[in-house]
Amino acid sequence: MDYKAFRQDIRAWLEANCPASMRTPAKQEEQVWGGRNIKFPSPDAKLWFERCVEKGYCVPDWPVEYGGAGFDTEQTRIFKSEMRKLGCRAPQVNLGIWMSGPAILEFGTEEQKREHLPKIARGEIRWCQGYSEPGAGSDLAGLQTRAVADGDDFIINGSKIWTSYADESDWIYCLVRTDPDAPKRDGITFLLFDMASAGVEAKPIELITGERHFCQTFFDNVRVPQKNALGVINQGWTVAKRVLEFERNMMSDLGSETGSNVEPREAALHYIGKDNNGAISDVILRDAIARHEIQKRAFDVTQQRMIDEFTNGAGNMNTALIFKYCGTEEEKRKFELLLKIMGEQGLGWRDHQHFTESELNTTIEWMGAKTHTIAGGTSEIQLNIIAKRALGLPGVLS
Amino acid sequence: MDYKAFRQDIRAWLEANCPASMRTPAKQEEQVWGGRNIKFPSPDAKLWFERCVEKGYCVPDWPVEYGGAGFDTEQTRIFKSEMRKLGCRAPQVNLGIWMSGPAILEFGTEEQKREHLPKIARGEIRWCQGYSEPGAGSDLAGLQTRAVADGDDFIINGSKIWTSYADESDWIYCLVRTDPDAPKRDGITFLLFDMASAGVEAKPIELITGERHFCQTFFDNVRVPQKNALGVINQGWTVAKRVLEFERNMMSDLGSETGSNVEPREAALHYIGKDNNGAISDVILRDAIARHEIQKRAFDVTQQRMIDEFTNGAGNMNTALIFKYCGTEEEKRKFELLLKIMGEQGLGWRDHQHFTESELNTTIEWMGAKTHTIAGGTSEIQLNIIAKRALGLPGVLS
Amino acid sequence: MTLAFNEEQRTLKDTAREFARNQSPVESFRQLRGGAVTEGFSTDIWQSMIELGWTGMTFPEAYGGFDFGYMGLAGCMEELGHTLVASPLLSSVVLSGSAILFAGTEEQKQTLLPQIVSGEKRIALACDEGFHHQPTAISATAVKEGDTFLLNGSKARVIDGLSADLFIVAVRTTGNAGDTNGISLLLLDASTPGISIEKTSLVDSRNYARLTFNNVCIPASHLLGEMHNGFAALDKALDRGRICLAAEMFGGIQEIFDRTVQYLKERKQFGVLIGTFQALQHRAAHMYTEIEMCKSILMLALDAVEKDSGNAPQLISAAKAKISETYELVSNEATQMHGGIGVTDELDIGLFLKRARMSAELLGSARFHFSRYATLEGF
Amino acid sequence: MTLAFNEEQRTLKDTAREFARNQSPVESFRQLRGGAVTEGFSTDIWQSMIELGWTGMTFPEAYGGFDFGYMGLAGCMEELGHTLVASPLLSSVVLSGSAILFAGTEEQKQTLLPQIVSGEKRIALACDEGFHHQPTAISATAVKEGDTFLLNGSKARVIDGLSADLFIVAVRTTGNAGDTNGISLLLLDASTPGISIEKTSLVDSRNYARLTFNNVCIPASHLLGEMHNGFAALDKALDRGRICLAAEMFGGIQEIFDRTVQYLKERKQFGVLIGTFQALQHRAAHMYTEIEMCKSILMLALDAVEKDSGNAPQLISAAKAKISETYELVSNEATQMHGGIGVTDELDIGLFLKRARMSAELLGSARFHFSRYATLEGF
Repeated sequence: MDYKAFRQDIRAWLEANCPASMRTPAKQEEQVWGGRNIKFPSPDAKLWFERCVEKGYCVPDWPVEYGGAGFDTEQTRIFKSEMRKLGCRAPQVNLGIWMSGPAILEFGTEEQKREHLPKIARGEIRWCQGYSEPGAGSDLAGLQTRAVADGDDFIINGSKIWTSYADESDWIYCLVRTDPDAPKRDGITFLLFDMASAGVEAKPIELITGERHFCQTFFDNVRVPQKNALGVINQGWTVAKRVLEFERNMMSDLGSETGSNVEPREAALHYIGKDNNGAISDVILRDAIARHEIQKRAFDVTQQRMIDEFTNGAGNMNTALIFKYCGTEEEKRKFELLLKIMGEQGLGWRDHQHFTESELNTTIEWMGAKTHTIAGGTSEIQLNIIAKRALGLPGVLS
Repeated sequence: MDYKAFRQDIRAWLEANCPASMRTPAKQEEQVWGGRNIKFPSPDAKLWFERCVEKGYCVPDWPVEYGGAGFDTEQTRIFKSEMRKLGCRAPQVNLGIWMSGPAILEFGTEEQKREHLPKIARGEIRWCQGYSEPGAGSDLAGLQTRAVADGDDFIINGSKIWTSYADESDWIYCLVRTDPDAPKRDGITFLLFDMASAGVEAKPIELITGERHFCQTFFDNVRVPQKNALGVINQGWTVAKRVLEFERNMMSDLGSETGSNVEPREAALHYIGKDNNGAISDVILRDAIARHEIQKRAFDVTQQRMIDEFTNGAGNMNTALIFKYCGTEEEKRKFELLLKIMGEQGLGWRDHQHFTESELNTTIEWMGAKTHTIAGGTSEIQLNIIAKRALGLPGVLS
Repeated sequence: MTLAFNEEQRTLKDTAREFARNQSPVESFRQLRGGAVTEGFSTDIWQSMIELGWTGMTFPEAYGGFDFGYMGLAGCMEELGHTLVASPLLSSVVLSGSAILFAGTEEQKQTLLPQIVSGEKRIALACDEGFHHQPTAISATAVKEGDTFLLNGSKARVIDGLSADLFIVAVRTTGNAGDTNGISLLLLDASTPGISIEKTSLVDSRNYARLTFNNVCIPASHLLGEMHNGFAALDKALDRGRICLAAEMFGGIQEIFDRTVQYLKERKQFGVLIGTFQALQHRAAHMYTEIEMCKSILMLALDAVEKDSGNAPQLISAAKAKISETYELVSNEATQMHGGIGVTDELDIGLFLKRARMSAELLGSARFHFSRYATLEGF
Repeated sequence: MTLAFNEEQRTLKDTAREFARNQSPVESFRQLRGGAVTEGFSTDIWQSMIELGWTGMTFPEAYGGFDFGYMGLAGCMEELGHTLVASPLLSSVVLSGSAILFAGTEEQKQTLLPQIVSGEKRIALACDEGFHHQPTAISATAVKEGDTFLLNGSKARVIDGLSADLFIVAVRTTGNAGDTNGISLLLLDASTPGISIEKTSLVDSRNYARLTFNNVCIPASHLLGEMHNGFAALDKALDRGRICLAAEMFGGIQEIFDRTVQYLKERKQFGVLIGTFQALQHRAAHMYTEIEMCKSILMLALDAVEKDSGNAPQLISAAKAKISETYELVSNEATQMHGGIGVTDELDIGLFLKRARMSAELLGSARFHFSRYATLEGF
């Protein structure tokens, strides 16, 4: 494989096919979520999506027969790096791309792959995740949603919480308890089913940020074929853990590159000002910004360092355990710092007259950062895991 | 009782009897430790000690028949406040005054009181404390030193650690296990005995500060009369806990007024310098100093606030639980701050040519502060206690 | 020195506690959000406060007050902080009332203070202009021409400015932004031509306005205090506001801390109460110690205010700084320890989190007050 | 960019690990304390290092070196940090050698660098004068008169200054303390009349000297680099010292962290291993994450040094600042978690605690480097 030529081809294709307006950062409302009700914020977005679907570029590393581009690891890396260089937007966002698709690729039957993967690749089905339950929090394995066998089907009763966009999704991958007598991790099944099934209801929950994309989802005698289980019945915990790894990687990415384009140093130059030497005039904030930037630089290269260590034969998987914790905790500190820098302008609320879009987003993201150290495994759970796996400290904590 | 007149009398007596040289802060080596080998750093120290002994002022709140001055609580407060106002040194320091004496007053038989208290009051016997054991640390009740009954005596075998000045002390109050089969807190006896007994040996331990006043003390078939038990045999834990309270109060005092006379703000003006407005020229350190001073001011008035709250009928004993933790943790932060302010001058070691006495002391006390969050109940134990008693959080932590 | 509320003050505080719990629980604050009520506070609740006499506590009897002192009022503010009660106590009584008390002529005091006490007039103090509280950084100018001041410039974050009858405006009559000299205080009727009053929506959903002055004419007799020398009275009034705001914040801190400790005792994870997790116990215990420190420094500052001690300003800065930092700590920890449910709008924790940041910025952040403390202490 | 040691560097690092563990364990450092050995390091160990070729790693072959780069040497320094090995690698090879390499004439390099490599000469860099590292704050003056410089002033904290054969002295030849311009570097034989060399005893028990110059005459040919323009080379040499020192510190951090984790797995309290206490687990896990961050920023800075990138200075400051703060955290936590035994001289923790503070101050504290980072980044 001539990767150099490959890179040139990709670059040429992107330059030829990605419309100029798709090379700017996408605001939240400009993202193209796949699904039965797919909507496009602009004709360019539709064009870009269709061109990518045709080439399999929504899921470049998936096999061609399932709608992907069939790229190997290095090709995928090159593709993503060229996308980044040109600032190309993701043609489609979908939990199917990040979570259920990769899980089906790894654990699915041939039939399941053929049924689900092309629909994700083509943006026809939007997925959501049914993991957490009210009152269970981080104790995922303690889930209570029951699936009782009835002929070839399961009958599902119970409720899930924190299902993002459940009210706009088409299918769900959902953890259900199929053996209530087994030890709690041994009676769980990983089930896929249509949100249009009778008995499913999704109610949005309002967050402190004002956002309403998380739902509580209720299941009232929902009938699902048993063959919709992904992996072995009662052994869904194995699949669930793998999907959690996908999620943690995604969350730590979130931590490192937040949606806000406001960086503390630029904010300080604007909201605080400079002294005669061109330095930020509040030395305390300047120091805190330096500290933040150094931590972020260290964080940003850690993944690269891990890869280099493996390449050079001295790798250690333990390093991977820190990303979620470090990324999301530093994100929280960054936004607290931004608020201090911006003063009143960091505390606006839905007031488009007196605050810029970016200012209002900073306020929202300051609060949003609080959710990132909770969702996908709290920071406390992360520390438990690090203590156990990286340090080998004793204890029965999960 | 006319407390106003009392205050005037005390003031007059102190002015007439406390030599001028005894009204300056005492360096460590200038303290007068009572005991069989009592030594005086100066004739004034001896004079001041003798005058106080005559009036019972080494232990002003003890009854006159046991060598005290018989003062009530208010009189004692006034006496101490007048001592402080004039800057009078303590005439005698002795663990007997702070620890074993008060314990004997509370739990002792009349015979024990008559035997021990006057000797403490007159500085004839110096006491040390045998609590911790090697390998036991904060788990005090897990002690292994055995005392086996033999006729009217106990035969003691085992070893104690962190016995301050055991090598210079005359008597020890010591926790021994008298019932190895009982639950661990129910088989402990609080025993008093002479360090000159056959089979006792004290070996100094060198600390990171270079100090050698802590010892490990070994007991090899030491014979002690059973009547030397303070309180009930096998119920010594009750006495021990009370003495720990005396100790914690002493430690939090240590936290609030450290021996070093260097305050961060003065240090900064000297080692860092001022800007044109007279402000400390390093804004980061200035901010840290303000933070420290505010915490210290808050800490310093907390005891007074507690008393005022009780006086006004809204008191809460829980506040008392925080002193050891807050005092010693803030002391650690203060010395880390001082080191940053002083640069090289805060890092000298026994070099009297290039460093002042005060600089060398700062270095020693920086390290000493590390011991204060460990000795007398670690900060972790303090937090456990606060969580349990002040917050009522569940758990089986001691 | 006394660092505890006396019996009278405690009785008052108990009344405030009952009032907050029964008349104005957090649910009432929720109803004010969304901006249906222009004032950002309930006029009924305000009327009740007036009837309870809280508007007169800090004023001498000669001006219709009850001479009860700032410590008593701070005790009430603390209780109101527990349920996020919004009212013009801070803006009209504490900030504006104190400014009039410290700077006003006998006639101004005779006229205005009884109107504040009776609620006939609500007055707002307009001081800040930039992104951050910085009371010497005043650029709005008032030029005296004959019997009139001509006012130009703008003001930000005017607390309860949206429904005020009258403003006290800090203006520059000489010197440059940053100078303490050259600042004067003017009384300005809200209906005077040339004023633009715009609502700003901030995270804590209270009443804030930005003012713009375009050749506003003010009679020279509306000068409050001395020409050019208004800063001392302004800063002293701000200080009264700072300590009362700190007391309110302290109430909020205790409320979310208590709720969090309660949650730790109720919530189960992995089959056990999360309050048994030692890591959470230690963090909670540490917060407890910080809260005790806040209480001590708050009472120390209030004692100094009661006595009008020379070191009251630095103790007020100490309290505002310490309490602002602790509110940040405790509101973050409360959010984290409540987990997913803590970040929903349904729970109240988020409301306190928002108020924590806003009140930390108002009248000076921790950063501002650490620096001010050091300056006042001479280092 | 490569953020891991390559195979050659790892082989070297493994050798250094074996060497430190076997030839110079912490016990060897203990024997040096007390000052029986004037040099503050073992000459035998130093001789072994020379034989291993470590003194030549950073120099081109033309000057007797092995052209192995700073990353390789930093890997060794990290391993030496694990057992507190004292040696003149930092002072003579890294600081002085780099200064000569960056500033020297061809003749100076030909003469001096091989002498450093062979250990024939030990050279010390004399830069700091005040309580804190501040390389522009140079007041010691050298006045050129004919063929001679006349040197007056003093220097502090000269690393290994007590037994150096030669000094590189940063002097002011024009301008004022604080200016980067006007600094020149001079080579000064330790035996020159008018120099007073005094040992200073610091907490880490290593070799430090204060120098005083009283009309010291130096031949004009001993100028190292350009007159008045010595700062760039000086700062670049200091940077090489900073990153190598940071690598040594990183070794110390890992050593006490590993020992602490081991202790948590062995020590029982209340009948259970203290490593089961969640509060300690979380603190240990947090430290682990900080140590990983240290490693990343250290490797990033070393990569920039290898490539002589334009942003190497700020990355070096980033690494020195982050590692200094983390060493403070980890040494404090190691002490606290070891409990009573941790504060006895018998355990090694205290030795690392002392070295942590001293090495944090040397060549710039975290405070200094945060500020320098910001300046270099242009904010």
